[in-house]
Amino acid sequence: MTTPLTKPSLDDPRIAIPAASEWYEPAPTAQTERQAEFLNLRDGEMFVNMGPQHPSTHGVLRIVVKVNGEQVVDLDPVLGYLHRGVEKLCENADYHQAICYTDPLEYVASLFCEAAPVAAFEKLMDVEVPRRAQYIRVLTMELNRIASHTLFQGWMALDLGGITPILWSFIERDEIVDMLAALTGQKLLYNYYRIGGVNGDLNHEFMSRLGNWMSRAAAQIDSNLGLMNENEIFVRRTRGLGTLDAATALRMGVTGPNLRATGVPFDLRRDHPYLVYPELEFNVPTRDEGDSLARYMVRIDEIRESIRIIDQVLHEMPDGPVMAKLPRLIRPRPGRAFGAVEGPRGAYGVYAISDGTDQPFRMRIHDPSFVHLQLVGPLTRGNLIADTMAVMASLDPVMGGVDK
Amino acid sequence: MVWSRMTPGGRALAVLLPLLSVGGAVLTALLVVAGPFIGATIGANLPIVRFLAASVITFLITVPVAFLLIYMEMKIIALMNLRIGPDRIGPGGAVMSVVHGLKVLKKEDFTPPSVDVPVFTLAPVVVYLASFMTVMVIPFAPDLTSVGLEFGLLYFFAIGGLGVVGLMMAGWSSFNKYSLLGGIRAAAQSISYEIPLTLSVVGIIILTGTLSLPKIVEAQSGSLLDWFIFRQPLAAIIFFIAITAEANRTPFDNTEADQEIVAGFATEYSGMRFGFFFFAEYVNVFIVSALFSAVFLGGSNAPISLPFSPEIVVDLSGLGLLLPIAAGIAPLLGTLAIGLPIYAISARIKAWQALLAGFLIFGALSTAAIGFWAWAMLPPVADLVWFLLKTFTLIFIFVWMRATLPRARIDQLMGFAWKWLLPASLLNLFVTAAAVLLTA
Amino acid sequence: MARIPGSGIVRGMALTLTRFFQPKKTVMYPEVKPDIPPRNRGRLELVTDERGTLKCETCFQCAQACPIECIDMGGTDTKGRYAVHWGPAEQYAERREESAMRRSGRTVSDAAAAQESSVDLRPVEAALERVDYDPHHMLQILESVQGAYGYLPVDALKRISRATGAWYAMVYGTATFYKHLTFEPGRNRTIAVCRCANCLVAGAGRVINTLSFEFGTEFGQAIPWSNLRLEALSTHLPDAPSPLVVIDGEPQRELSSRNAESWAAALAGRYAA
Amino acid sequence: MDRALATALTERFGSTLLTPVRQRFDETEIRVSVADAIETLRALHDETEFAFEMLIDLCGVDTGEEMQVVYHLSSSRSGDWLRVIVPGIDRSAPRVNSLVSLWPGAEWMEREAYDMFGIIFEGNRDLRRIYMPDDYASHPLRKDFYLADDASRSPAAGVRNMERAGTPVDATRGTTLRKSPGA
Repeated sequence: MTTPLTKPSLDDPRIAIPAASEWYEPAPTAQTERQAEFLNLRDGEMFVNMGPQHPSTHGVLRIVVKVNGEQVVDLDPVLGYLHRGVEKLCENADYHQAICYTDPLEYVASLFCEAAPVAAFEKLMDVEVPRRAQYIRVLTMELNRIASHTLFQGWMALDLGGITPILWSFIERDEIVDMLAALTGQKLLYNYYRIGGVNGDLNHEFMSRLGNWMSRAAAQIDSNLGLMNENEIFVRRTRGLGTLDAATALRMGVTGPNLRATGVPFDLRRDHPYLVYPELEFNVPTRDEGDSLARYMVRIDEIRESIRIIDQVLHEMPDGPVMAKLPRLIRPRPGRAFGAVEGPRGAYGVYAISDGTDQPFRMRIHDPSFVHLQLVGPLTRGNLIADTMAVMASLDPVMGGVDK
Repeated sequence: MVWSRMTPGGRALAVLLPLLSVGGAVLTALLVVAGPFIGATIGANLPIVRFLAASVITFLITVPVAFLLIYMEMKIIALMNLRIGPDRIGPGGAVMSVVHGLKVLKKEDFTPPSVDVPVFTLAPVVVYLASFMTVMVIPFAPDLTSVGLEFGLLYFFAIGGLGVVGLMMAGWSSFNKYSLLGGIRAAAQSISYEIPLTLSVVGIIILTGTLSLPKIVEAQSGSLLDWFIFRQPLAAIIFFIAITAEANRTPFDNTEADQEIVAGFATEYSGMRFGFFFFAEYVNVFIVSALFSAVFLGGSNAPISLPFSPEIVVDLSGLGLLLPIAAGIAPLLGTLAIGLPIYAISARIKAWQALLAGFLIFGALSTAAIGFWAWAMLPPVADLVWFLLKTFTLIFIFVWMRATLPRARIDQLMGFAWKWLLPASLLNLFVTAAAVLLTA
Repeated sequence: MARIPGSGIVRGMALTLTRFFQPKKTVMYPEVKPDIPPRNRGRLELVTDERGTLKCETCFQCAQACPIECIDMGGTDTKGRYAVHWGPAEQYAERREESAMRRSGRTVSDAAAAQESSVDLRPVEAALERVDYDPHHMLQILESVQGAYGYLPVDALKRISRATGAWYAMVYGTATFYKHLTFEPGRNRTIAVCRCANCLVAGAGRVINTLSFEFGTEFGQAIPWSNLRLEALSTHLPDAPSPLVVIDGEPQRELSSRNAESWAAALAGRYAA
Repeated sequence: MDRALATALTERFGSTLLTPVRQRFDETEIRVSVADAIETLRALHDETEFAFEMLIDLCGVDTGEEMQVVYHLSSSRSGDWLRVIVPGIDRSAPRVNSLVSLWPGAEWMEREAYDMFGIIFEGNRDLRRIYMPDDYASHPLRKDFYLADDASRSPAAGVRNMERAGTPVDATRGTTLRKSPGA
């Protein structure tokens, strides 16, 4: 008797359909001191699972929230639902291929995920990037930063229950994305930067779209912001909520807009300059409050600064090649290099070790969202369930980067 | 045999026509024989018949109203989002919500194994019942209300408050923490906002001396300034905020805040049970808007009296037999009269296109004429139009708010009710009472 | 922040109302197709020149450069022989690990298959022989392998993949899909009933009937909802009582011909709990 | 490249540095032993002449012979990245002191290093797996990781939990879960 492998049917008695009593997951056993503390329920407290399928988690995140009524007593983010083992994959790929594995990490602003490994590999190869390529990188990165921040602004409103800003944000983002698609060919995962330059020079369609957009970008974004920025409900839900002070932020390893919202003017573009940023003129916007509203406002100020940078780059763009002369097969000398760029969420870094072969021996990817997600617990303790979402939205994590 | 050569339509006719004629004859005979008896029965039990008819009509009203509101919400929010919104099914996507309703009907009605089955099953019924029972007292026009209760306002608040019991039942029986939180939020929110809601209309009750909604509408029948929104502006604001919370609309939709507690009390519901919650929500929006327009916006009173007298008396009885002949020929003549010039305008327009356009234009014109005639001849039609106009304006405002505002946090919401709305409504009550005392 | 409370809300409402009347941005998709940028790399195609001949020179550079190995080349040469082949399997096999193997859905690589097996693979060969190395009978193969070892060793899975040519992902997927297949040794337990003449006379048939009714399974098969198997005992154990039931090699002594049904029902109840 | 930083580091930590300070591009690299690691990092953070207040990255490295923990620091005083490498950690039982007392934000990065390499950070209160399931048996980024064997060792909680027969465990303690009518 042979049983051919056919399409499985749920009537097959060998397929386990759990009985109702089996649907409850067993409570996890505490493995650490901290987890034991978390799992210990006091009178009137209960656990609420937010995610992995929950309308407001950015990606596939699960947060186990210990609540007392509506009040959050403690919470424990559970990661790994999106873990792809990118670092391991990169160890098994050659240097060019590694770039397209890091590309989908932070899918909202994926140019930055390319810029960091490319920076590290260029250090390993000791190659000078042509100036035109540097300018193009700055230009595209700032565009991508604006795309990310406008989307953040809509997301933040969506997590607070406003449904309109996200769609307006997507309209703005779409214009930038279409523009970058004309330049790079892709809409989400651009895969545009190469070791030693960029893949293809600026083309006419990109430039005409860019010029078109630049003429009304600032006004349009300002107009969109009018919906939320002064809205009393929005301000009351974000002001004074999730307040982070500068000392704690530094101790927690926070970078990017979240750190600048606490009043620390730390920006890799200033403090660890890369590409042509030292030659450009721009401010590092900061706020002193450190609450959700400050984090929101810092990002909005950054959009304006980015528009300013783009303007300068377009005026100073030199002529020349966009790719350095490099062998087809990248085979750097043994060594170590750390490349970091200032992404829309903070310092995005890659630590690459070469052992002289065509594959990285070890490639460590540091994602700022990963660090910032740690803050959700300390910042929301004692607040309400609704604030968990508001604080998390204001920290702006992207789970693709967190889970790697 | 003739049958084998008949088309399906012909066969249907061949079966139906004899049946219809026989059935019609039997029915006529029955009416002739039993007519007086039926008439006498209806006459003797008029209250019961009236009640049954009113119940059926109010129940039937809620369904198209909910469909219309769902469509309005989809479309208006889409337009404000710079989208087009539903546009595929029906003109402008208008049938979209009906299709949604059908979809919900045929979806699996799943009962999770751990729920409290009787309560779980009953909860959507209670919610829907509470919202459609309140439709009964809404004064659409003078003499056009299902049940003209003397204590209509009180009935409204009492039955309207029943809905929260259903929400609590749903939240509790679902065996889900999100549902529980949603149910408790609903209870807390409804109870808190019931108080300013009720207190804000007490001023009007003092002014009019009645709880009957038709009489409150009647009290505003003078000029525009007699509307209570101008005589009691503070009460109107409080009332508006409170009904927003009562109907669980943005910015007070905490009971089903999907970013926080997934879908609140409705998390575990699917299929038509969820449909009941969904329908009840929109029927609620309609009835609170209707209540606001009845209590504060003068209900069915026209805001302006037309400068000309709309009294048109057309006596058609003099035409005699010509009337039916004219009625039969008029559409044909009208279509031709409008279609021929269109045909003559351009050579590119085909004859059938011109005729179609002529028919449509004639149809629109005659509908407008008949509507105007009805408006002029039948006062309830004009009143109903005014009432619905006000109500739908309010509904538009609700949808507009939903497209604009984020959600208030639950503690801010409760604080707002107890710290601001309640004192304000008490102040309003005090001032009104003092004014009545002093002027009396 | 506005001075008058509520003015921010009013301003927002005004903004949405103006947007209400503005032109819409929706792209009417099926009617209006979005333009694909010329640099788009989304779709692979073989380009032909103006005379209709393929421009591809089969230089394999595309397949070599493709990071996720989605480009594979194969074909026939001018004499109709299968000559051209370029695939990741040969090129990258030596430096790919099992992760890549499972991900890309191929048979086990040479490097992985070359590792010495930790278990005796003869039962696997026997099981494969029975179905003539046909991967369509995967479930049957896996079941008989599990019958032999009591679980599915990884080396056996690799061997099955190598021998049948089935993707490792498919073998692994089949093994994880069915619950009665397990990867851990020692978890499977058997209830073996002796069917010798003595036992049948003493009531083994009733025991079998009761057990297969209670467990809802056929005799000689795994019990769907647990790790138990209902089997026949090959020979009667020496000095054992006569309806003989052996659970995990342990003969059951409480059973007698009188209490056969009740004992079996109680046993089933014990495992169902 | 910040020459002054190299000089200052050599002067301050002369004896504890395992190799001379190395500099390339905008990176300065020092190596300290496991025992000195936390003290060195504390000094780098606290002393005003260094003021390395920001921990940009913490990661583990498996070289095949030994384990390393690598810290990347940033200071407001210097444009250079400071890389502190702690080499020579035993591969069979990797163990270092935790940085959580100094930078609480290192907690998750240490959890990640534990998850991927099995490096135990003493003093981290929450050292458990962060990406892989709790009952996963091995550490994926180690050079001796072999997936197929590993998969057979790990019960893969996420998948199997759905299939495993089990009684409902009372997470809320005190209330009892209702059985469904069918169960």
